[in-house]
Amino acid sequence: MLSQIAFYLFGSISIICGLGVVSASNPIYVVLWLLGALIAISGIFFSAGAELLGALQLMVYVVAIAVFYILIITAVPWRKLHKNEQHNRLIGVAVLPFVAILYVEAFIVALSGVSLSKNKIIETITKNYGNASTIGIKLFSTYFWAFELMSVLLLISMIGAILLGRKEEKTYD
Amino acid sequence: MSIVALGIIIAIKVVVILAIILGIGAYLTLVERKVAAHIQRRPGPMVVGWHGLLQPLADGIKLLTKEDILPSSANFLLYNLAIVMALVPASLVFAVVPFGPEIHVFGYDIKPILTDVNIGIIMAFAFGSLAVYGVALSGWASNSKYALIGALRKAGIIISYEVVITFAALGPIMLAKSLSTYDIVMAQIHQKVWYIFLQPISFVVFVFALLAETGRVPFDIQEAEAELVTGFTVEYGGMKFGLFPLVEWYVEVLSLSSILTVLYLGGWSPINIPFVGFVDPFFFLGPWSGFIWFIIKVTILFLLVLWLHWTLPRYRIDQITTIAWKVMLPLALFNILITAFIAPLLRG
Amino acid sequence: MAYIGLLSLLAVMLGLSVILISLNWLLGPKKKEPYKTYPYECGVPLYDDTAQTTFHQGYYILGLLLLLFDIEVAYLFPWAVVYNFLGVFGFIEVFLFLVILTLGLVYAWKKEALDWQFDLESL
Amino acid sequence: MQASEKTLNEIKLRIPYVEVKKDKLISIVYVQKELLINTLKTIKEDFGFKLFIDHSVIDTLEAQNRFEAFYILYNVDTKERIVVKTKTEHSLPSIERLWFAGKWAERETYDMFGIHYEGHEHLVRAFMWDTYSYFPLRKDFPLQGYENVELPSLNETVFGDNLTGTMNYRRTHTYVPTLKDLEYTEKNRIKKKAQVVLNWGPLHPGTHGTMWFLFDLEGERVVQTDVILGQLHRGVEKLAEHEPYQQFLVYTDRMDYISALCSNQAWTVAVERLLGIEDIVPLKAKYIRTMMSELQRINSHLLWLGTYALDLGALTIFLYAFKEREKIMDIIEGITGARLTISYTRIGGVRMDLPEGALEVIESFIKFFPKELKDWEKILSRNRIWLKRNKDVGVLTKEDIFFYGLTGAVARGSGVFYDIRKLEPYDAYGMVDFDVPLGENGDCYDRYLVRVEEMRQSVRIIEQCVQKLKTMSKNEPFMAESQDPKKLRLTLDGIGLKVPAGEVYSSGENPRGELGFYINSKGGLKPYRVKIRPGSFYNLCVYPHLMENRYVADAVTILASLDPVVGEIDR
Amino acid sequence: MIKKVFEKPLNFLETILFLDFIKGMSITIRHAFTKTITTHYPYEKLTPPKRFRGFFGHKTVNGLEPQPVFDEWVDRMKIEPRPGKSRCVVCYLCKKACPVPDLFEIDGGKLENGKKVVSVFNMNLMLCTFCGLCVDACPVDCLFQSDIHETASFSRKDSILNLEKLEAIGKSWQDRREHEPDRIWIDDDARQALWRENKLNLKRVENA
Repeated sequence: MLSQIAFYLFGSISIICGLGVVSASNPIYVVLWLLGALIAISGIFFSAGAELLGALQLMVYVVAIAVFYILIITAVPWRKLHKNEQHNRLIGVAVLPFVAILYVEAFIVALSGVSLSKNKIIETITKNYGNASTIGIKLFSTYFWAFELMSVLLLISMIGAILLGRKEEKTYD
Repeated sequence: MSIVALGIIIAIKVVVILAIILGIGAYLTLVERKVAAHIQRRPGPMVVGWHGLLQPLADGIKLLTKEDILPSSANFLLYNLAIVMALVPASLVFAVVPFGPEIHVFGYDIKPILTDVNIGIIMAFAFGSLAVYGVALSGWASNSKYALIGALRKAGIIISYEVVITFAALGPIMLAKSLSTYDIVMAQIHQKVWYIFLQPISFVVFVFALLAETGRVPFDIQEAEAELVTGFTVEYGGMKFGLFPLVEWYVEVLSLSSILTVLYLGGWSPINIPFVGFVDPFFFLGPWSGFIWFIIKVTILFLLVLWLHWTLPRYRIDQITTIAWKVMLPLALFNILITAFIAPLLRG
Repeated sequence: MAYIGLLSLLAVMLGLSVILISLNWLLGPKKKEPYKTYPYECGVPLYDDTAQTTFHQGYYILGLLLLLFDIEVAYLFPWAVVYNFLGVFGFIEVFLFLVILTLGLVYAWKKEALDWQFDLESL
Repeated sequence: MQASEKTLNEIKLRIPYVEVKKDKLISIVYVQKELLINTLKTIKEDFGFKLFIDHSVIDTLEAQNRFEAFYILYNVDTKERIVVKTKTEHSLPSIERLWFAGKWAERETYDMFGIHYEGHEHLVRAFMWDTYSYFPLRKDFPLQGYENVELPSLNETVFGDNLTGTMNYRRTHTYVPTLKDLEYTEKNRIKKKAQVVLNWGPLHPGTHGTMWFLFDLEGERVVQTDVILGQLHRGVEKLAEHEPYQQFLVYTDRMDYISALCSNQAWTVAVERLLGIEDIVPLKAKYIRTMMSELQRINSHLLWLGTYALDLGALTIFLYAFKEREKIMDIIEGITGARLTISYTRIGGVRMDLPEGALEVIESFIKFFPKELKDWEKILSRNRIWLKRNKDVGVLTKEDIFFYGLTGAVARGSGVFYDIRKLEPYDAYGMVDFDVPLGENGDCYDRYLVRVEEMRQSVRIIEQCVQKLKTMSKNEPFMAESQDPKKLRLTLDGIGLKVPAGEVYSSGENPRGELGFYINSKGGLKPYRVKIRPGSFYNLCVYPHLMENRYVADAVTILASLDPVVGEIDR
Repeated sequence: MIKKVFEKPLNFLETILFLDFIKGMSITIRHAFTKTITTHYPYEKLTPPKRFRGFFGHKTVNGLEPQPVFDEWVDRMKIEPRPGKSRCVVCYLCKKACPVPDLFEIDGGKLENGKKVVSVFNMNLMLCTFCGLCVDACPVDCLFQSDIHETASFSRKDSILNLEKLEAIGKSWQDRREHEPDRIWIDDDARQALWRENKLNLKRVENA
């Protein structure tokens, strides 16, 4: 029951924050809303018992947003932004009915008896081994090819980031 | 365990952490001022109370009765939100710090840790890095160039040292085979060795990262007084101004020192002779000696930080990031490889 | 259940910070003077009217690299915990993983992406 | 040393259209305004007078060619100094291509006299704000200025002090800049190229005084820099024209207030040379002056070391340095009665003899001080952070030294042997033994090492002075020959003796570079024109050059290693 | 004559063992356990040296005037010396020696016997630079600078010294300090406490 309450709480927070992301006019607010949404999502992970995922979500995404933040401060042409502040705030209001519908649906689902706590497998695993070990063993035995591919992917993205981020490379186009 | 008892236990733990943050955090200002003063051959605060013992109180009252100024062209919401975002995550780190061994009171087994979870150490790092938002936001919201530069510098430090600190911490985690802070200490007690003896490289890297994340000398560039006046706090006044150093210099140093104690210094365990055992001069206190040891270790670390702070000059921002990526990170990676060789040798 | 403590601490700290901020407002004097709220820039007129402008930082690439390394760490945490179960196989696996990523680091180093990025010709 | 007869004759042979003049005090080359640049170029390149010392004009108030401009140059190899003079109505060709330091000197002259410089890239006022419309150093500008702004005193409004007579507080003042004026000045100085223009100063802890820097920032890197001076401008040169020689001594205290004694000494020596009484100043006075000004040099370098370390984050060194500085202050206070604005020297001697116990105290100080210095060096000199912050930051080559007219420890840090105490010994410097420390790379680190070594050499000098003074009896005179010591002081105050007509350029080696006084006397009680050559002013002129493409964090390192004092820059 | 300055670069061992940090830290910790060397200013005060150039005062006529200069000047200016009152002979030399205009306001009043006494002697210390040139100029050792150094006041009026104040300062000086020898400091013990490591080894002097 408690985890169910937590799920709905975090879920609605993340929805509200998500709405904030799309409706906010100031990029700084966008980032803050996004931060709220991601924290709420990690809250969902925690309430579902996926602690490692939750904590990593917190760590990785929070840092990611720090990067976004710096990007915004360093790259957004604030002067132009201040000139056309005619941002349509009504979008946020217009979205509200959809949210209401969504909630109604969610309640119907909840009442019909489908809930997360029924999923006993997750609970047993976490109780016996701990979240991290479970994931670790799975990752490094069953999915090790994916894991190695992941490293290549990371390498590629690293090279990509360096090539894109460096101004010097832009000179010959 | 009944709900009421659980509630009381949690309440007590929360109050203790609150006391650490506010009471000890405030009194550390006095400790810092005294240490700095004596290093510089001054007596430090001497007027309010015996040897200035009431000075933090007087400071607090002074800060609270200052005028609340919002700089023109600052963003009211973000300006105030920044303080909340600096204070809250930094204090949440204490939730995963085990202050001592399991104790037995009134028929209950109580672990002196607020949330004992499997992934405590990751949570500590996550909350620690969340604190950057307070600083970064304060710089942008107060709409002053000095504040902005200071905030961006802090962001730069966090960007560089966040990865270093996690890589450094991987060593002890590999040895302890657990992400839970409580279990890491227990592993050290079982293996009869503090990980500082097995992980000297990662310890040094961690200490540097600690100094960097908390903005202590030689990494105090975000408020480098000579260039940026006080950096991101330049537009803040009164208690708002007081909270930033409290968070950065005291709460964060304390929390990261606690984490460091947990990872490398065996948490609450007494003096260690590697692979032989522990020597406890406070054995007569029973399980309570653990708390004493924890406090002693954190105090020593804090004094070490102060000692460094009042001796060294400071780096430049580009040198800080370069050191992080070109020295610290390769060292930490190297350390992981070495640990991978020695970890199977340990029985735990 | 374990997180109730964390949540209560969160709530307490939120309340505390709000109280501390508003106490200042309640207790302090309120005196209006013309230049009191002027942003601090050494006591002279501002050249730019706002500080919220584009501001080039040299460590943007480092931020991206950090993101990638953080993801890498996210994989290494589970590995560190189960390292002893996996034996030599796990070691080789992660060794490869680390080597590939170290290659990335070396590449970044060679491309001078680890230094601060400043390109004055682009002004 | 003034340029010899031989050099002057060679110049005359080489450039036939000049006129040369030499007397005991000064060697002058007169040239037409149109041929000035060529002459200066020849003198610089062919005769080796590479180091720019000073330039300004004298307002002669004559109907034709009202302004007489002079350029003082120095040849480091042959140790000769030469003055080039020309006359003009209102404009001069700019020498900024020959010496960058000339650019600043020209800005100052434009500011103070309204001389227009043809070919000057950025001719803006040096000290006054850009909308100011007078030229204060012209002789027709009144000493008290034009009173046109009323400033009500807080004291009057709050406490109701209404004083009468000469005690009355004047409410009217000369024109003061408004915010609008300042904003105009600021925008006029620097055309924004990059993202943000940061006001660094005037009220900033890192600028060592009220200097106003404008940094055009691209991120944290400085693209261009400009300095707005004049926050502490008091018109000392104007005051000098209205004060008897002895009384002007008081104002030299307030120029470089950190090394007041050295400035006192430089001024006293300059006037003594003009009077021709340098030789009759008693030996005791000379030794006392030398000893005291070396103490002051240590004092000044300690302040520099402390603030330098403070700027780079090592706060403790600041207090350690101040601990020793306090001891010097105690000594100086005991001997002269003041700690900061000392006014101890007098023309012809010193104000008072040393009191009892002074030599013992100084001896005890210099015995202990080197140990303490060694301790600080252990903290700093080989610290990796200190090295990282200082090495290869703010590099100055030998050519830069000449081009920018740098002197003092900045010149010596780049390996230029330029120390007035050796080149042109005054007081007892010719009689004591000491070394001149020279650096090699000319970066901030070398300047740091040079200054630290200078402190050691000062200790050596003081030691020798103390030994010498110990052999002198209490009854030996400390003022130039006169029955009643007070009388000579008074006569020099202007009641009796008058100073002969003539001109002299005399300089002293201040801790912040060469402090020179060009005195032009037309006879009588007061000088006609005094041009002060402040070491800090010319040392600062290299700052924008050094700050190109450096980080904001280097701003403090470079500035502190140049070690300017605003009192001396602005005068 | 010339001394090249240089420092050895850090060697490998020093780099990895952080010997440079440790050296510095050993010095700071040593300082931390030595005694402090400060004066607790408003609670403890040092005695300024006798030559200290503080607030001005007028010495009073007490039979210790510099002779024969004093008598000469008294005769020349036709002054009536009054015991216990200022020695001033209204010669205006201090005003002449002063680099600041309008700092002094001096006037002599005529007595019934045709002799003069100083009646007005105001010093506007807001303009004063405490350079001591006026003290040098005083021919009869009347104007002097005392050891009063706490000169701040809340009102402009308080920074103007008139004749009464000057005489009061002079009298108190003559009671307290006049007899002291011309010595660098008077309070040797307090100074030694501040200098601590330095041994001053000054000769003891008994106050006369």
